[in-house]
Amino acid sequence: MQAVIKKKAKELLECGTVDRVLGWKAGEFFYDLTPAVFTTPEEIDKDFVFSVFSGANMSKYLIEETKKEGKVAAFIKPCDSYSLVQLQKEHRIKRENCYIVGIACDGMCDMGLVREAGIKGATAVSEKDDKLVLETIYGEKEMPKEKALLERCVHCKSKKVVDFDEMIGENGEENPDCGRFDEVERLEAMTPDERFAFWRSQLSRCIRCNACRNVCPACSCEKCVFDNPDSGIAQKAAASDFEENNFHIIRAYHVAGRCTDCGECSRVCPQNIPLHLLNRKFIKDMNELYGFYQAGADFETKPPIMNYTTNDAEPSVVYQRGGSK
Amino acid sequence: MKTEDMIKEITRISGGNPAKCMKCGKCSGACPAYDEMDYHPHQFVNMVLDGRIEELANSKGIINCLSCFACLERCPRSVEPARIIEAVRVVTLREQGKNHLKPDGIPAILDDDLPQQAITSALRKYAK
Amino acid sequence: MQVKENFTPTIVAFCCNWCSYAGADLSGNNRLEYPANVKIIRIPCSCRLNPMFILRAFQRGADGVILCGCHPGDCHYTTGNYYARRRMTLLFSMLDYLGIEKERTRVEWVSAAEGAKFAQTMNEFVEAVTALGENKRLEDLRCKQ
Amino acid sequence: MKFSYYPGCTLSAKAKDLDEYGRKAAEALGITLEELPEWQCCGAVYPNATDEIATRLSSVRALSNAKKAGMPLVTLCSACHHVIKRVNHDMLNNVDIREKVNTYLGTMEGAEPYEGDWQVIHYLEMLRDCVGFDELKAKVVNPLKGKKIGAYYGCLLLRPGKEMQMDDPENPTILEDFIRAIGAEPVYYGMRNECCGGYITVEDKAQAKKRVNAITDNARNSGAEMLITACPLCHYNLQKNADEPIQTVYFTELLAEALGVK
Amino acid sequence: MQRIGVFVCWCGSNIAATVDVQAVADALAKEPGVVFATNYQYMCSQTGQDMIQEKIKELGLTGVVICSCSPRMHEATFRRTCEKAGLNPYMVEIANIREQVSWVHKDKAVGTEKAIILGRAAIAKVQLNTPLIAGESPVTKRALVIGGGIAGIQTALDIADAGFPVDIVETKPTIGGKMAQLDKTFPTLDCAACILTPKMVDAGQNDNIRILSYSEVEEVKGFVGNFEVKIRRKARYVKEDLCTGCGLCMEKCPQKKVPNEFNMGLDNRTAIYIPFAQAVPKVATIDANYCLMLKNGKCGLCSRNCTAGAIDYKQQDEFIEEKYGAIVVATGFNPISLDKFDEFAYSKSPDVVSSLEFERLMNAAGPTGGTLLRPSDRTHPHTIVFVQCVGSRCDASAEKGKEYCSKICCMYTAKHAMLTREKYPDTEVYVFYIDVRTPGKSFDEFYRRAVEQYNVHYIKGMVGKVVPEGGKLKVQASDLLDNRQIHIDADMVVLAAAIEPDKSARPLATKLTASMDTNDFFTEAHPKLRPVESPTAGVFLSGTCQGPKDIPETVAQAGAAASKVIGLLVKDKLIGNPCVAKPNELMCNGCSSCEKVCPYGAITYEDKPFRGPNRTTLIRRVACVNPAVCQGCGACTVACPSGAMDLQGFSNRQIMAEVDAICK
Repeated sequence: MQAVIKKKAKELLECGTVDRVLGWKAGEFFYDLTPAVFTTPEEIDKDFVFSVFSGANMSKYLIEETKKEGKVAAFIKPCDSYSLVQLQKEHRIKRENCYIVGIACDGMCDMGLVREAGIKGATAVSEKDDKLVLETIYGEKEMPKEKALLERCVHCKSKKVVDFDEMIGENGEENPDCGRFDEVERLEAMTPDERFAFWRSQLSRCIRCNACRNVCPACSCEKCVFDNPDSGIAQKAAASDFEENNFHIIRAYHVAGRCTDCGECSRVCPQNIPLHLLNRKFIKDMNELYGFYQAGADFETKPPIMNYTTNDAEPSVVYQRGGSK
Repeated sequence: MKTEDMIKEITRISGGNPAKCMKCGKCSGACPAYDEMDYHPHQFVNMVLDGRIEELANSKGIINCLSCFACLERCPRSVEPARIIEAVRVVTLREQGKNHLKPDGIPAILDDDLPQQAITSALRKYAK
Repeated sequence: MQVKENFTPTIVAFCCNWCSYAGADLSGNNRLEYPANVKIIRIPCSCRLNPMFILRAFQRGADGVILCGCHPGDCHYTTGNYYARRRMTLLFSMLDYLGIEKERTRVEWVSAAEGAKFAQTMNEFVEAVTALGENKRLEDLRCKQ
Repeated sequence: MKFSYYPGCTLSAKAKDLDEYGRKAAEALGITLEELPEWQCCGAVYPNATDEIATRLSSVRALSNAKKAGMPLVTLCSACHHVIKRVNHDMLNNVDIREKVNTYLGTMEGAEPYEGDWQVIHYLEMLRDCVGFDELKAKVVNPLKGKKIGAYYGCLLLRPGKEMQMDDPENPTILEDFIRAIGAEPVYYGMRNECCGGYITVEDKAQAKKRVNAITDNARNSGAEMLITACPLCHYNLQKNADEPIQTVYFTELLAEALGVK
Repeated sequence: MQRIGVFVCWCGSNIAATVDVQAVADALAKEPGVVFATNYQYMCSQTGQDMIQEKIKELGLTGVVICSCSPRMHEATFRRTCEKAGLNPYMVEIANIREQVSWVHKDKAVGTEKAIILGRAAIAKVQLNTPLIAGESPVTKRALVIGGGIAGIQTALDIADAGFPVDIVETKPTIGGKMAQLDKTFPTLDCAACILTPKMVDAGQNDNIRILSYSEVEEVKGFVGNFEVKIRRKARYVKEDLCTGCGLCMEKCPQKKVPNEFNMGLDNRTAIYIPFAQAVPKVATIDANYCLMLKNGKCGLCSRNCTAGAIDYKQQDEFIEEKYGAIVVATGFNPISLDKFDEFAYSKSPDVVSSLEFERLMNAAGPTGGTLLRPSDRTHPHTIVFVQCVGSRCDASAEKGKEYCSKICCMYTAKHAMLTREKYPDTEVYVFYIDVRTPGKSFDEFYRRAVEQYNVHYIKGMVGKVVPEGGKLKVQASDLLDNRQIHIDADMVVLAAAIEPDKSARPLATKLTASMDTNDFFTEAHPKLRPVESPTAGVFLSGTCQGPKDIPETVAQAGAAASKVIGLLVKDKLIGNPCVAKPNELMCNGCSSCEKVCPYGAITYEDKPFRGPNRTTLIRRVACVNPAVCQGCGACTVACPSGAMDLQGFSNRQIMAEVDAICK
């Protein structure tokens, strides 16, 4: 895969289709891949990496990249493509300034799970059939890829790239039965006390590093509401702990209807807080109350939270719905 | 059964709502069995609302209604008198003790040996 | 959960200017009593209610928050309460999901003619929140145990 | 094209013509009608009362079996179609009935729950929607030229229109289109969708007679030479109870004749 | 920090009896920013107001809090008071300590405590108030009337009489609407044409009125006082300015088999046509669906015979753009389609007609020259059955017909029955009714005359089936008062079909961002107090587009709408409500979330240059709110994820401050 993608990237630069290529390059470690912009075939040869750790959602970077002169190419996985469309819906990405190469994806991996599987000292990764092959300082080690998949890939909602100029590999299908709401349902079935205990234990670990906000394609505001002095909530000087307490609730609310469930927030959280479960709760509620909606699946449909019907459920429906134990 | 309960019962079984009637009489204008019925479709609706179910139960109307659904189809108010007539008929047959089973009672008498035909046929006795 | 003796909850009631605020005025005109711990904030329309206001109220010590607006279909701005209805439904569901007692939040449609309903709603709501006791959860959702 | 087929009791006994010609014609049209194994009587009268469960069971079994076979269910007898179609509608739309029926069938027969999610169509709908009347016309070898035929719909096929969803209950065209397709001339008459009194024919002959006479007079005065129907009850009633009966045949008989397989 | 003055009102004993006003004033005096606090018996009295003004001037107050009755009562009063003293009126906040405190709490200690808290909240809000200045916008002194029926004509005439130019856009080739098709009008029985056509001529000749017939509204932009409307002038293939309306082309046109819509399809017209003799403008129109020349290029007879040289087969649709200060919707009604009511054999027998068709059959200018003849065989009918409420008053779940009463059918049916009996005393007339609804001046008397003087048979009951047989219509119906089913061999059946809003109304409402009810009638700004205004500022309603109406009601509403329009157009500028949404462009993402929830279309987007890093300029899409259109509901402020959109007068910070003050 990496070879094909690199070839395509070089080709696009060489024949002048694009001026820049948005891809991944290795950070401090081989698994620590970060988005990067390449301008020459040489750079691509040298630094461009695509592996099972290329989980980063590229769409958000297109906001800034497409503001610039010239055209940029981006390699977009199925889950990234929903964000790509959603951001176009919100007029954030100039589609004419980018060239989208869709790439088929059968899941990205989590280095934490590799370590949990007992593989230490890894220095490089490759794929063989459905196994991960890791070169380690202790020799070559193998593990089944499915054991190392990111949570969001285990419950992959769609393998379909919804917007692209060309595809590498065969485009896949949506997978409505991916079971991504199972965990939400499990929480809903708990008592309020149990749920409170769960969330308190999770959220109290938050160190407010803003990694979730920085990576989230929906959190791409020019200025975040928490940094907006006129919002009434960004009064750091007043020693308010309002922000501290409610940051994640408000963040989830603000992305409701726009969150494509790409799972980046949980992937990047250094404290491993399952933030996606907040977003999925909103998605699940909206699906159940207002009909199925997938942000970024098309260019037309209004997000349910910006829409209404005259016979919507009353807020009191919350009293009757699940989780009332 | 008290009259009020009777009204509720008829309404429930019919699946219709006699209170929606605007007394236009289109049902009785459409009815092909009008002359044979002593009480006519619009009267069924009105009398059920008034609780005069006893009179209806003893009327020829419940037998002479052809269940052709002309009144149901043409009713502008979705009262659908055919359903109400049928409900009176069903309740009458059940009340008269011609059968001892009610569908709600089925789970109570289920046992392993009872053939399902027995239940089906027993239940069917009151239907027609 | 600790319940203080003679606990009187702090209740914030957001009322839309056109129906519910007038409904509250009417309950005053008719001298219909409701507990004094209900404090009304006037907003132009139920759709002006930002979920952040509710969270803020809770975090600053409110024990219950209620939103009153025009009945669906009667909004002065035609559609405001329809948006408010979806927003509040989703927010309340989320708070419930986080384990916050859902009886602390409520939406009620009160028209300008429903002074009695306003007073009755407030009486019921205060009673329900009093039964729950002090709101602690939203105040300290993130506090280390 | 393959369909599950539900003939019903009357077609196995008193209305063999309706069934036999129906099968022959289907064959000539390249349609396979697979009779449902072990079908039971539909109950003949749709249980209007919403709390009757037992009388809905056999229809549900038929629908459920057709679903298992993976083919839409085709009926031919108007009465059977009326019952099965409406029970299907109940199973889809009435939660109470659906749950009770499924509980019963589940406990007694270990059957899979059925949700009203299978299609049941009348033979005529099969002709119109699956074969197409133009296609049918092309396959006619023996057009019934010059025959002035009145379509008799009766009540069961069309009403209640919201549930039967076959045609406009007050201005149906399906039988007229059929008559045109087999080369004959349809005759409109107003009483074509009025009741023949079939349900009362045993108890009150006089009432049935009155109904039938009104229909046959109107048809004859409007220029019909013969009537066609899909209902064994109407067929019987129109033939036996009219003072001056007008020739009445099953539509399948004319279909078979036109296709040259009679 | 503001300099705030607090004024606590006793309202006589209304407040003072259960609130310790002195204690309230004392407590609030200690709040930050408060430089003065007092109490007085009646703040709204002249003395009270004078005191406030004095203190503003004396202490240089920048904010005022009045603890008194509901702001719904006296907010406007106190704002004016402060404005006169030189303080911006939006620097005033009211703490409602009467309706919300003294009248609902009996315990003085409790009431006093709550009054102090409400006062604190108001002070906290005033701290964050900013002076607001209402925006002004100019008014284009021209009105647009959409629809040229009696409603549109009357509105246009009234506006024109006041000296303002008006355009009437009518989709048909002539104005006149439904009223032009009517024979006589109830309850006076004067001839519709006799009273309508003079008005049509007036409209045609009025210097202030421009009639854009055969035209449609294509696009509406702008807002109250400043609408920009694009109008499509459909190609009529005849030059309007040249055509003299002589009608020679109609004589020569070989295509004579076009169903004549003016006569409800009961007869035919030619492909080039003038709908009726009194049409305004009296100009021919070519029906492109039938014209042989336009269809296959072979004919050209009209062109050859037209001495004025008005025919232009190459004409194309044209667009004109015009600015208007106000728009009046007068799109009118149509009878519903009777497709779903074939138990009356409407589609099977030509002798079963709708009331509007019957109207044409009675009309001297109609297809039968005013002699009542059956459409099937042109014979004189001897028995006529009228059926009322066909498709009106239906239950929604019946899925056919309308839920409302169409209002006019009872009266026009009585008229039809009466006229029939008057002209043809040998004709038996039956009217089947559910209720006879005749509220209106001289209406019930009119109906009674039909019964008593003209012996019309009114039967309480409904027709259930109509069977055509042997040239007759066998009507089966119920007679509820007699408790019998009756059978009538009729020659004609007339169906009083429900009326519904014209189909063009729904898309028009979208273009105007005007709201509609579920029946597609336009909604009024207030059902009782603002019945001729739409909730969308600058859009007014005239006639049946707002609900079923008869002619006098329509004309009355037309006049009312005109007076509202005149009231708007006489102003040189409009002063808006300054409490409107305002985006912070530096924070706006341009994501369109706010636009999606705006009920008024007040939000648009502009690409604006912003200073970027390293002296670059970035173009960003940002939201712009038109303050003249925004009504200040605040829906957008919550939809905005970054908080860039805020509502003046009810800003995020102000409401948060109130929350904090209350929860402290």
